[in-house]
Amino acid sequence: MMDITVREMLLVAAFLFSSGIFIILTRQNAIAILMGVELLLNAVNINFVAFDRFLFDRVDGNVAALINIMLAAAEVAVALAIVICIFRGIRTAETDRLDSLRG
Amino acid sequence: MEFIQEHILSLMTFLPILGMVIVAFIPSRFTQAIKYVSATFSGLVFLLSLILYFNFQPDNRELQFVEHYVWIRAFNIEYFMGVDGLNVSLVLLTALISLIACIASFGIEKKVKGYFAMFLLLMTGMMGTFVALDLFLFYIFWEVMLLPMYFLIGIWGGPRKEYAAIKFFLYTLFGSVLMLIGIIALYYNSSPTTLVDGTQAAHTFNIMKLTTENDFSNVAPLFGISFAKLIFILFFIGFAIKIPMFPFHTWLPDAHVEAPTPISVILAGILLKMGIYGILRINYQILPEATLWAAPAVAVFGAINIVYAAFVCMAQEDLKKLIAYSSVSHMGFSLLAMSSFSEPGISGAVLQLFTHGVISPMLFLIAGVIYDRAHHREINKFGGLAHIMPEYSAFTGLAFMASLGLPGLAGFIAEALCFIGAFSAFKLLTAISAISVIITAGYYLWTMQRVFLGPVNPRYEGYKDLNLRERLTLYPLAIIIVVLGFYPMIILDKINPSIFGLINSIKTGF
Amino acid sequence: MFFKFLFYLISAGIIGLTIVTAFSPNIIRSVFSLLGVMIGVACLYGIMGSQYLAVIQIMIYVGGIMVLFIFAVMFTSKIQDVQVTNRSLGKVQAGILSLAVFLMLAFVILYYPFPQETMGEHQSVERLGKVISTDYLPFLLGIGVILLASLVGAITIARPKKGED
Amino acid sequence: MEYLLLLIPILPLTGAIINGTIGYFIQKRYGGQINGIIATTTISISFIIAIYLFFALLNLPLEQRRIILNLYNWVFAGSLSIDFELVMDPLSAIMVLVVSGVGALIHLYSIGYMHSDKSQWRYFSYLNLFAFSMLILVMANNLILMFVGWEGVGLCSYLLIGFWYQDIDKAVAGMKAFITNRVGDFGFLIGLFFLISGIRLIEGDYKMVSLSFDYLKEVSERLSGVHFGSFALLTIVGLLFFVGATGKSAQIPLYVWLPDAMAGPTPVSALIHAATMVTAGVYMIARLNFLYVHSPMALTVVAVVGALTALYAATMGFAQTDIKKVLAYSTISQLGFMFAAVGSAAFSSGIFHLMTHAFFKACLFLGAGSVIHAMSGEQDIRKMGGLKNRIPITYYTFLIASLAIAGIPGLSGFFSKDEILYKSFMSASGFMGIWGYVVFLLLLIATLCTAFYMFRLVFITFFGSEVRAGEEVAHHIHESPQAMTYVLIVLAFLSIVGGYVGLPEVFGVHSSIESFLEPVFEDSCKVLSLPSSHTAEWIIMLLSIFAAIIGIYAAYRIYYKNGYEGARPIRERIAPIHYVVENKYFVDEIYGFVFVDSVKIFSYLLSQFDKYVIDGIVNLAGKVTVLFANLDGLIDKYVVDGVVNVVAHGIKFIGERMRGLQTGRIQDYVYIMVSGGLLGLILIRVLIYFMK
Repeated sequence: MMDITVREMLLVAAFLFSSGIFIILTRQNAIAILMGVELLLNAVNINFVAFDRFLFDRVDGNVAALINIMLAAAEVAVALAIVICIFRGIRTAETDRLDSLRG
Repeated sequence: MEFIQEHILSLMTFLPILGMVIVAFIPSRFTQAIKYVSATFSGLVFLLSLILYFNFQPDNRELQFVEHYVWIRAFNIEYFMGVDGLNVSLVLLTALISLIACIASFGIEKKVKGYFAMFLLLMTGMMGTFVALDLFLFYIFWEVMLLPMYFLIGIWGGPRKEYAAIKFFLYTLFGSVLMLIGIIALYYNSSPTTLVDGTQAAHTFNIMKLTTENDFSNVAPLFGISFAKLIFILFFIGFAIKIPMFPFHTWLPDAHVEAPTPISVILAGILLKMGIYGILRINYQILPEATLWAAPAVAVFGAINIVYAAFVCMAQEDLKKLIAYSSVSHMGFSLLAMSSFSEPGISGAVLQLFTHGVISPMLFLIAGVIYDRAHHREINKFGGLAHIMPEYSAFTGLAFMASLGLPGLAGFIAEALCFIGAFSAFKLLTAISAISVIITAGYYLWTMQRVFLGPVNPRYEGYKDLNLRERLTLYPLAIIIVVLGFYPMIILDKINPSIFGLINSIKTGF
Repeated sequence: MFFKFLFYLISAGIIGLTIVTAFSPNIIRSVFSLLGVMIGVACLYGIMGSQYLAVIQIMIYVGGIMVLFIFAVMFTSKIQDVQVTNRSLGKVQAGILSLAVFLMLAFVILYYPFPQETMGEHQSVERLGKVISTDYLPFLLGIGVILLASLVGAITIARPKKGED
Repeated sequence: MEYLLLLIPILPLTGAIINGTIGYFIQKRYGGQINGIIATTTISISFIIAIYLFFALLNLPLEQRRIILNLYNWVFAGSLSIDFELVMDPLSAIMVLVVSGVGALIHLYSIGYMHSDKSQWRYFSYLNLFAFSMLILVMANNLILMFVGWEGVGLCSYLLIGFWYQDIDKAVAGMKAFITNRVGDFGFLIGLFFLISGIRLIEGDYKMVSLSFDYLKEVSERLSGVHFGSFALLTIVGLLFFVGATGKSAQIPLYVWLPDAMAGPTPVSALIHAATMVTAGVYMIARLNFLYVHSPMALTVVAVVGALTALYAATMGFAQTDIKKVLAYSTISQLGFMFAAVGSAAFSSGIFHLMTHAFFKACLFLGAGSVIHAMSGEQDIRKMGGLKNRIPITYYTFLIASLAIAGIPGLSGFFSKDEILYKSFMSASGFMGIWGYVVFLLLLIATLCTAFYMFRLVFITFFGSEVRAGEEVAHHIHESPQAMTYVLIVLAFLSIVGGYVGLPEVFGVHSSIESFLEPVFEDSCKVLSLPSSHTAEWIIMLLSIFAAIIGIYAAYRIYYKNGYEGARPIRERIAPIHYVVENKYFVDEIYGFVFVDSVKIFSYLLSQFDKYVIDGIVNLAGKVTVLFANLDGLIDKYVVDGVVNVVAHGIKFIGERMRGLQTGRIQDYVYIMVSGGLLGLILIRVLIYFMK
C-alpha cells in the first residue's frame, strides 16, 4: 500500500473534476448537469482524504469530506425538487429552454 | 401573577411579536382566525396596560415596573424599561388605540395575513418606544416601528400610496439619522459609570444615568456651537418631524390621506405623540440648559403650528386632509405649552397627548366610515347626511366638538391647561394661538354644515348607518371623551408628580 | 503491491465509467455509470484507510442520491425517448476547456513540491468519531439543520399546488 | 341637602340622555308626546327642587345663605386646582328659578308647538341638554366650570337654531351663532389667562390656586393693585370678559347672530334667545361684580356699550317685517338695558330686569309662536292683521307683555326699567361722570323706541279689519292648543306680578329682590356706592312713563288704522334712512366681507402656500438631489472629455457587447466561470514567476 503516491491519487481526482466540468458544459439536461456537479464534489472529497492520508497525520480532511457529502445530499434534494417543479411548469428539463433571464 | 407583575413591560412589548408568529403560522385562507388572533393579542396587551396603569403609584416619583438587564456588554447597551408619569398614560393610550385600530382593521380584505403580521410588529415598536429607557433600545424600537408603517401605507394604502409611503419613510429616516448622530455623540461624551450588574462601563446609553450623572453643558463646543445646543437641535429635528412641526409637517397629510383608516388611527393616535414624548424624555431631561435656551423658538414654532395649520384646515376639500391638518394644529398646543416650563403647561401638554390621542382616532374612524360607503372624501360633494345616517352624525358632532375644545369634553381641559401654562411665559404668542379657538370652530362647523346639513343629496340616499364594527370602535372612544371631560384626574393624577419633578430638574438641575 | 494494483484497477474503472457518463446519449446509462463512479470513489476511500467515509459514501451517494437521480429521470422523461433527453452540445470547445483544466491541475499536482509523505497510522473510525463529537460538533449540528431545512424545502417546492397560495 | 343641588342639573341631563338614546324608538312606538312629557317632567322636578332650595335658603340667616356642593377635584395641575363645585346663593337661586321655571313652561309649550314634528326626540333631547348646561352655568362655583355651561349653552343654541338643518339657511344661522360666540369666547379665554397670571403674580408660584368665586373675591382687593404695562389688570380682565359677554348676550359688536338665530323653532327663541342663554353675559358680570367694581373704566365701557346697543337695536326694530326678528332686536335692546345696569354698578337692578324680561319676553315669543302657529307658519307681519278676535287669548297675553316691556306703570317691566334709568342717572354723580348722563339719555330714548316698535307690532298684527294673507291661511286661523295657551296665561300673569318683588324705595318699601341679593353684592356696593335721591327718582319715573306713552301714541297714529301701509308716507319721506335701517345698517355684509371672506381667502392662500411652497421645497429637495446627480454626470461627461470620453464610450461599447453574455444559458455562465478561473490561476502563476 505504501507505494501509492499522493500525486496518483490527486490525478484521478483531477480527472474526475475536469470530467465534471465537461459534463456541465455539454449536457443540456438539468439532471445530467447535476450529475456533473456531483462529480466535482467527489473529486474534491478525494483530495481532502488524500491530503489527510498521505501528507498530514490528521482526520480534519475526513470531517470536511463528510460534511461535503451531507451538503451534497441536501443540495441534490433541493435541486432535483426544483427541476421537477420546472418540469411540471414547462414540460422540459432542457436548460437551453430556460433562458428567460437573457439580457 | 407575580411573573406578570415583574415583567409586565416586556410582556406588553413582546406579546404582539408572539401574536405575529402565530399569525404567520395560520394559513392565509383562514382570514377570520387571523383577525381574531390579532384582536386577542391586542386585547391582552390592553388588559396588561390597564393592570399597569391602575397599579402605577403616582405619589412615587421613582421609575416603576423597571426591567433592567445588561444586553450587549461590548457597547454597554442595556435592556432598560420602566414607566413614570411621563409615559404611563401613553402606554395606556398605545394599548387602547391599538386595540381600536385592530378592530377597525377587520374590514381589511386584501392580504389579511401580511397586514396583521405587520400590524402586530408595529405594536411592538410603538410600545417599546414608549417604555425604553436606554437610548439604544429606544432607537431600535423607533426604527422597528418605521418599517411596518412603510409597508402598511405602501401596500394597503390609497391611490398615491407609494408616494406617501416613500415620503413618510424618507422624512422619518432623515429624522432618525439625525437622532442617531445625537445618540452616539451623547454616548461618547458620557462619563464612566456602572452597569446594572455592577460592572464598570466607560460610557452609557442609559437615559437616567445620562440625566443624573452627566452635565453636557461643559463639553467642548463643536463647529463653534455649544455641544449641548447642537445635540438638542439634532434630537429636536428628529422629533419635530414626527410631531410634525411646521415646516416639517408635509408628510402627514399625504400619509394620512393615503393610509388605510386603521393606520391613520395609529398614526394620529400614537405616532405623533412620540415626537412630544421624545422631546420631554430626552431633550428636556438630558439637556435642560439647552432646552431653556431653545424654549422661545420652540414656542414660536408651536404657535405657528397652531394658527397656520388651523388656517390651512379651513381651505381643505378632503375630509381626511382636514383632520390631518387639525392634528398638526393640535400638536402645536403641546409644543407651545411645554416650552413654558410651568406645571399646568407641561401637565396640559401631556394630557393633550392623551386627549388628542383619543379624539383624532375617532375623527379618522369617522372619515373612514364615510369613505367606506361613498368611496370619496370630498367635503363639498356631500350634504344632508344627518338625515340619512343620524347615529353617525351624532358621533361626528361629538368628535368635532371634542376636537374644537368644547368644555365638558376631553379636549377642553388639555387645551385650557396648555394655554394657561403657556400664557405665563408667552403672552402675545398665546393670545395669537388662541385665535385658533375661533378658526377651529369655523372649519369644523363649516365641514359639519357641508357634509351633514342642508337638503339630502339623493346620491347618498339609502346609505346604511353604523354597523357593528364601527360601533365597537366609536362607542368606547366617545365614552372616554365624555368621561375625560368631566373627570380628567384619571390621567392628571398619574402624571402630575413626575411633571413636578421634571420641571424642578430643569429649573434647578444644572 | 496489491494495493497499488487494486488502485490502478479502480482508477481505470472510474475513468472509464466517467467517460461513459460524459458521453452516453442515454441518460439512464449515464446515471448508472455515475453510480459506478461513486462506488469506485468509495473504494478509493477504503484504500486510503477511511473505512467510515467509504461506508458513508456508499450509503448516501449510492443509496440515496443516485436513487434520487434515477427517480428524477423517471419523473421527467417518458421512458421511450430516453435517448434524446440527454443531448450534449459543443463537445469540442467543452473538451478543450476541460482538458485545459485538467492539464492545469496535473501541472500543479506534478510539480508542486509536496512535503515528505508521512504515512500516518491507521485512520481509525474512533479518531474520526472523537473529532466529530468534540471540535466539529457545531458543524455537524449545523449540517443536520441545513439538511432538514432543505428536505422540507424540497418537499414544499416539489409538492403539486392546488389553486393559488 | 347639598346633594339636591346636584339633582337640579342632573335631572334634565337624564332626560336628554333618555331622549337622545332611546327617544327615537319611544317616538316611533308611543308618539312624540311621550318624549315631550319625559323632558318636561325632568325639568319640572328640577324646578320644584329649586323652589325647595330657595325656601331653604330663605330660612338661613342672611350671612350664611349659601349651599355649596363640592363634588370632586376636577382639574389639578401644578398649583392650579379646580373643583367640580356647585353653589346655591341668592344670585344663582334667582337664576335657577328663572331657568328651570321658564324652562319648564316652555318645555310644556313645546309639546303643543312641536306636535307634528318628525324628530321630537331630538328636539327635546337638545332642549333638556340646554337646560342642563344653563343650570351648570348659573350654579357653577368657579370660572372654569361656568365656562363649561357657557359653551354648553352655545352648543345647544347651535343645535337648536339648526334644528331644521335640511334648510341650509337655518344650518348656516346656527353656525354663525356658534362662531360669533367663539369670537367672544376668545376674549373670555384671554381674560381668563390674564386673570390667572395676575393671581400668580400676587400669590407666587407655589400657592394652590382655585378659581372659585370665593377665592377670587378674596384676592380681588389685592388684584386691583396689579398692572400690566399702563393698564390695570382688572380693567384688562374686565374688558376681555365683557368681549365674551357681548358674544353670548348679543351686544355691539357681536350681536349679528341673534336675529339670524330666529331660524330655530319659536319656543327655542323664547327660551334660549330671549329668556335665559342670552342673559348669561349679564349674569357673568353680576357674578364677577367684585372684580368689576375695582375697575370703573371697565364698568363704564360695559354701560356705554349696553346703552348704545339698547338704542341701536331698538331703531332696527322699526323696520323689520318678520315678527320674530322684531322681537329679536327687542331682546338685543333689552339686554343692552341690563348691561347698562350692571355697568352702572347696579347689579341687582340688572338681575331684576333679567328676571322680568325673562317673563315678558318669553310671553311675547311664545305669543308670536302662537300667532305663527295660527297663520300656518307665516311670519311676515305685513300679511297679518285683525287677529284680535280670532285668537283672543294670544292677543291679550301678547298685549300684557307688550305693555310690560313698554314700561307702563303697574307691570313688571316698568319697575325694573325705571330702576335701571334711575341707577344709571345716579352713577353719573358717582364713578361714571359725564358718561353716566350719556347712558341715561340713550336709555331714555331707547325706552321711547321700545314702546313704539312694540306697539307697531301689536297694531299691525292684531288690529285692522282683515287678515292680509291668502284665503287658505285665513280660513285656517285657530287658537292654539291648551298646552300653549295655559303657558301664555301663566307667563302673562308673571309679567304683571313679577315686578312687585322689586318695588322702588320711593314707594316707601324696601325692594325685596335687592335685599335678597344683598349678600352677593354687598361688598361691591361698598366699593362703589351710588348716591341716592328721591326727587330724581320721581322725575325719572315720570319721564319714563311719558316716553312710553309717546311711543305708544305714535305707533297708534301711524299703524292703528292701516297697519303696515300706514307708515308709507313717512317711509317715502325718509327712504334712504329707511333703506339703511331695513338692511340692518349693512353690518352683516360688512362683517361678512371683513371677517368671513378675508379669513377664507387667507386660509386658501395659506393652503396653497403649504401645498406649493412648503411641500414644494420638500419635493424640490428630492428633485435637486436627483438633478445634482445628473449634473455631476454631465460635468463628468463634458468637462473631463477627451480621454475620459473615449473610456466612457469604450465602457458603453463593452457594456453593449457584454450584454450579449447574459444569455440565460447555464452553460455559457459555466464557460465564463471556468475559463475565468483558469486564466486567473495562470495569471497568478505567471506573476509569481516574474516576482521571483
